[in-house]
Amino acid sequence: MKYIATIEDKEYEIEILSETRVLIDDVPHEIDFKHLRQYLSFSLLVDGKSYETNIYQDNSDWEVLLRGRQFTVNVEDERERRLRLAAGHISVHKGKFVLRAPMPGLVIDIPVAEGDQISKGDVLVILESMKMQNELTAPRDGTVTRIQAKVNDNVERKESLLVLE
Amino acid sequence: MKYIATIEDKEYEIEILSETRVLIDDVPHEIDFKHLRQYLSFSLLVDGKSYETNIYQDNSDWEVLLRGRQFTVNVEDERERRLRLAAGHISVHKGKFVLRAPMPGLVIDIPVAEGDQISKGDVLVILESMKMQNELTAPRDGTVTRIQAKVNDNVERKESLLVLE
Amino acid sequence: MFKKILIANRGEIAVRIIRSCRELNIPTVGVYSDADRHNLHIRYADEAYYLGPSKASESYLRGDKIIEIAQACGADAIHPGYGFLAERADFSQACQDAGITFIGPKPSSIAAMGDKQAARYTVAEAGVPVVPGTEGRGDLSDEDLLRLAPEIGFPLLIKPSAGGGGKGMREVQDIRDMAGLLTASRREAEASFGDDNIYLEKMIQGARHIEIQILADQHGNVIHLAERECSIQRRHQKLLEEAPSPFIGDDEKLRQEMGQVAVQAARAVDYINAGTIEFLVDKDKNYYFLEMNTRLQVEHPVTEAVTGIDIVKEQIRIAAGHPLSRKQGDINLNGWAIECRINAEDPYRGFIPSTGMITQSLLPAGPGIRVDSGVYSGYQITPYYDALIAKLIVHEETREETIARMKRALEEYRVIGVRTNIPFHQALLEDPDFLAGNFDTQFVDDEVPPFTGHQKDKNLPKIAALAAVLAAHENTQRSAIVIRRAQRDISNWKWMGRWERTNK
Amino acid sequence: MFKKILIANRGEIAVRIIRSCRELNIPTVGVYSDADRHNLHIRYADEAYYLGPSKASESYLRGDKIIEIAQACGADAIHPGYGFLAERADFSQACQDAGITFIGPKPSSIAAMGDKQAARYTVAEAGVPVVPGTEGRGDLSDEDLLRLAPEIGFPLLIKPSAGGGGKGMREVQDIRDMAGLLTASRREAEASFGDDNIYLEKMIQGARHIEIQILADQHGNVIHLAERECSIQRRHQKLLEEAPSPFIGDDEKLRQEMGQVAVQAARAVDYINAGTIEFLVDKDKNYYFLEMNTRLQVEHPVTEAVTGIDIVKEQIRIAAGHPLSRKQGDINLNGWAIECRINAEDPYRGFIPSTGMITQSLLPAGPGIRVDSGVYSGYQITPYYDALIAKLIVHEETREETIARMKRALEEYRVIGVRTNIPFHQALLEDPDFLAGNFDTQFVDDEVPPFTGHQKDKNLPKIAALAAVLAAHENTQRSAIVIRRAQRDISNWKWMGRWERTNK
Repeated sequence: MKYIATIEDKEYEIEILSETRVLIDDVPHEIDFKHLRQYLSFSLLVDGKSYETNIYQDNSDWEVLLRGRQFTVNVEDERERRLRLAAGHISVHKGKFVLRAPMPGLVIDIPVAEGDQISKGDVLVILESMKMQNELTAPRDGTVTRIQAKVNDNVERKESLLVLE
Repeated sequence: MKYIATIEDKEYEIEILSETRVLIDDVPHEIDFKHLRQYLSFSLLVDGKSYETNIYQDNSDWEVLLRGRQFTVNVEDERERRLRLAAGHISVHKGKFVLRAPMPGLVIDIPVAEGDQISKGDVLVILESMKMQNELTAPRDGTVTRIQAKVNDNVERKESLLVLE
Repeated sequence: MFKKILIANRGEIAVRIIRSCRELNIPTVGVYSDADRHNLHIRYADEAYYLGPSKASESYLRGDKIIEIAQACGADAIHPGYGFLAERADFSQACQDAGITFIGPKPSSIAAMGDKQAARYTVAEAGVPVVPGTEGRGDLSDEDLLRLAPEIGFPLLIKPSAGGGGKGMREVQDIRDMAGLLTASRREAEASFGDDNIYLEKMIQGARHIEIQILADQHGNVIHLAERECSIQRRHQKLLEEAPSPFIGDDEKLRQEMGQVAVQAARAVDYINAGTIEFLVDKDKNYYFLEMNTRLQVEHPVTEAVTGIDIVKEQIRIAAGHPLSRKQGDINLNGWAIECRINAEDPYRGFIPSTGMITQSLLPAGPGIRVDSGVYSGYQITPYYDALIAKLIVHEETREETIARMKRALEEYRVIGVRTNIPFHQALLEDPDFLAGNFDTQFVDDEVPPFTGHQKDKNLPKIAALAAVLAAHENTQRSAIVIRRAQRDISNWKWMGRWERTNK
Repeated sequence: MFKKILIANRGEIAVRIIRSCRELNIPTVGVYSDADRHNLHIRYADEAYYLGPSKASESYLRGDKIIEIAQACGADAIHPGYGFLAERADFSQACQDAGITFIGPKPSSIAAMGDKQAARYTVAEAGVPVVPGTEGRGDLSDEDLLRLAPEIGFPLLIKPSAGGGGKGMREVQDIRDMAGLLTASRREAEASFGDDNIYLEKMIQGARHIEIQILADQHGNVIHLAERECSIQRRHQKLLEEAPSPFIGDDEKLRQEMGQVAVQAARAVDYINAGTIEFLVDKDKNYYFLEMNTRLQVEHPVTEAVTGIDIVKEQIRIAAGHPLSRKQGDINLNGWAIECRINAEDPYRGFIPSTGMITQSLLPAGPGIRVDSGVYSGYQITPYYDALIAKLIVHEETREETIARMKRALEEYRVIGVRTNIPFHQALLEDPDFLAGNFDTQFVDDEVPPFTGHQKDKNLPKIAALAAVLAAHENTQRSAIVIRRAQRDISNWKWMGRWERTNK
């Protein structure tokens, strides 16, 4: 079975040949993958190198905790990718971006207006939570097409605040 | 609902009046019982006193870990007890006792024979496991009615070794 | 000694205080808000009582209710921890009025140090150097502050009079930005402390934040436990602290001199119990009084590690009237200690707080490691309190060895389900300037590189990708089994059986 | 320094060694048997290779395979830990022959101390006092031993020549029991060490087991790190160790004298690396050489706590040819440390081992606590290896405070799913004779009271009963819901809803 794993912008093509052999970008590796699923604890040996990881699914992505770092990995198999490409979603970075509240909190400020052209890194919303004021910034350039929250709103986690296109 | 809880030979009659009130041997107590079931973590407040426990079911008994000690608690409700008493099982300490291997191991010695009268504390089987020779003793007086293992047997956990009546 | 101590706090610090009480064989009382019923401090306390709704103003800040509970359950002392009521003179006074010992300084000492402006004036009078600012001028209006600012010079800091922990603080680089920053600072000060008074202070460029821990008993003895370096801050929030300070290093003369000045500052307000004098130290080793924290500090464990003194036990003994167990000459520093504050926040996305359930919390262990935490597997992080989920403290002989041990501990530490700032600490501990001891309080804001790519093993993303694929693959196989079970596809069952056997 | 170290061990000690290697920035190689693929030492090592079936004789005792793996992966040093191959002169020799550094003493030193009888003879020649016995007479038959026994006098001990860890040891009170005990001892010795040679030793009544940790480099420097007291043993298995010894206490003269004698014993066999000289000390402070352990000891962490020295790092530095980082005069003892060995065994049922899965393992934390362990939530305890699941080490200033801290730690420690000896340690730490320091090596067998009822809180069984009833009640309600769901019993749903809300 062949899969495509994406971390940020980098893609890895991984083919599972057997329980102990894989190809990563066409390079063969000996592997041994063992887990205590209930405890989210995974041990992976790759050509003798040992990696302890914790893996769990968050929405459609996989969260992989490895040596203190957390990687968000998108995994598709060949068939899924073909279907998605055929449907025209060529890039995950185009199209609508919905800014959702990463935690419950109080909206302190929304320093943008509908129609504003904004750049990656611009502050879109200031949200107070856990005794701190937090700046939610734009993940990419775009236009604010819709603002769904207003100052002084108490918002729930994952509530959509505004839309960027 | 009324329950009878037994720890070793001591019985406690516990009646649940509501989510926050119980009678223990007819004495009323205010309680608050909160848990993270998945993590076997229970917090119990009794008249303001706080107890952290870990509870899990092992066969028909409940194992309760409390301040470093582990209690094995048998719980029956009134109906179960009535049925059991009606069926004539008056005491749990009479009748057949089956000695089972508490862990996998190698039978080193069985210093008793079928028909032997033995006393509480007598060694029935010596089992080697985890680099140690372990003496399995009689939990009460009785007669060895059947021996099911022999010296040099490799036995599994919970395998029955002999019967005491 | 006390019959029973109520801990008027929550989280890691409540747990930490309960631990010392238990070791002193003193029963403890925990109090909890709606959000905290299952928290460790409640499960570890001997008694526990409900305080109120989750918002701090309706629970942990309700001094009246807390005193009521203490009286009802027979607690004869209250430990306030840090934050919440710890630096409220009125609460200390109310305890005294109710016949309950407040484990901390007298109301008058808290008041004298609590108003940051007044404190600067008091210690300056006692001969302690302070950073130039608007001290001794009382509460000023925005107009006054705007007028005085050019006298002090830029850059300068706006600080809440009632402040602490960096909340409400603002840097001003240019007078044109100042009006807006004054408004923002007052708003945050009002929200955090219920007091919108602010003052100005010159900003010392390239300064280090170095503080002295002191202990003072009721018999006139005051000693210091040397310094902690807390220059690693992000927006005035401390992130990593160490003892001793790499800046002071072997300069025993400076260490003792600052210690003596700290003792002097404590004496100026007739201080009793544990306290901390914060200094800014410039590159020429001039030091300036910044403020005094009249309570236990978050970072007290690094001092405990190098001195061998349990500061919380000392606090309790002092409050019970015991004389200090040690004289200044008995204090020796052994080895080096570093504390990393582990916050539930995402360093990859501007450090925004991360809420949700910690599905697994796996602590680092082995030699020289201490974890102070109030969280556990199954803990729900709520938006009501701060983002600190644990303090990781390591101790070894030299700074270099301590850093190596901390790196090992950070790698072992697993907090699953929420994001933490562990990668931030990992990046910091690889930074050449940090390793060389070359940093100031601006270091993190200015210098720390992005967190990606600091790992020596460049293969990590590839391995993460592989791990995710294997987990996903197995999930697919599992689903396939369920579907094909109906179709009695025996061959697939076999494969699955092998997979399960090797992976269970 | 080494390029890569292979750890020829498993469990807590393999993890402990990996931790020090990581802090020294040396890559590690783990090896595993079938039973241990998911163990911590494999997950924490940088590389991991399969060794063989679960039985130690087919995996961790296969020196040949281990050297093969080391050569294949480029490891230039092997750390043997304790047990398994740690005291096998032939393995040390084989490493040397293969050009791999064995992190431990030379083969000749291991051989000289490995035969317990020969060792007694050697050190006695060097002027070190030994317990009277059959030393210097070679391997004797049962007949010879039966004949010599009355000369030594009863009670006496039968000990395996190749022994260690109490395995195969038997006490003889009366010559009539001796023949059977000789057989049993030889059988256990053969099973444990593959060598059924045994010898006799007079039993010192009321003796204490006190041992001296030494460090010796390749440049002729030998120092001692003072003593550990290990008198708390059950059937010659150590259960609790402390440093310093409450028996030696302030007798600095005795401490230094025993230390010097230990250095002398080490020099007698040209010793290099870390080692331990075990002594029996009678009530008049006469001390007798018992044996030398030519390896890292299980209980080394208590010495690390009071000296501040990481013994494993020192071992590695010594093996790499570095001189000792400290002289004898640099060794100072700070505070008090105690280690409790946490075994998977049931103290209420004759200490029989407990196998099965540890469904949750929750570590104690906070100040002064160290846990060395190879287990975790989800760990499966197998019958192949020993019952030690963790070592709990605490450090405080005085013995009394250290005991109080240990009691607190034992209460916090949760191992769910298997039985442990934690209640044994709790009972021991309440025992007045233990608290007073009045005990000898027979103390646990003779004196420790039953474990029930040692708790001050007499209500605990009642609370346990209540907790079980509440858990059972809730289970019943849950089942009832499932049954009644079909019957659409709305009222019950409501009740359940409330229950779930308040309990989730």
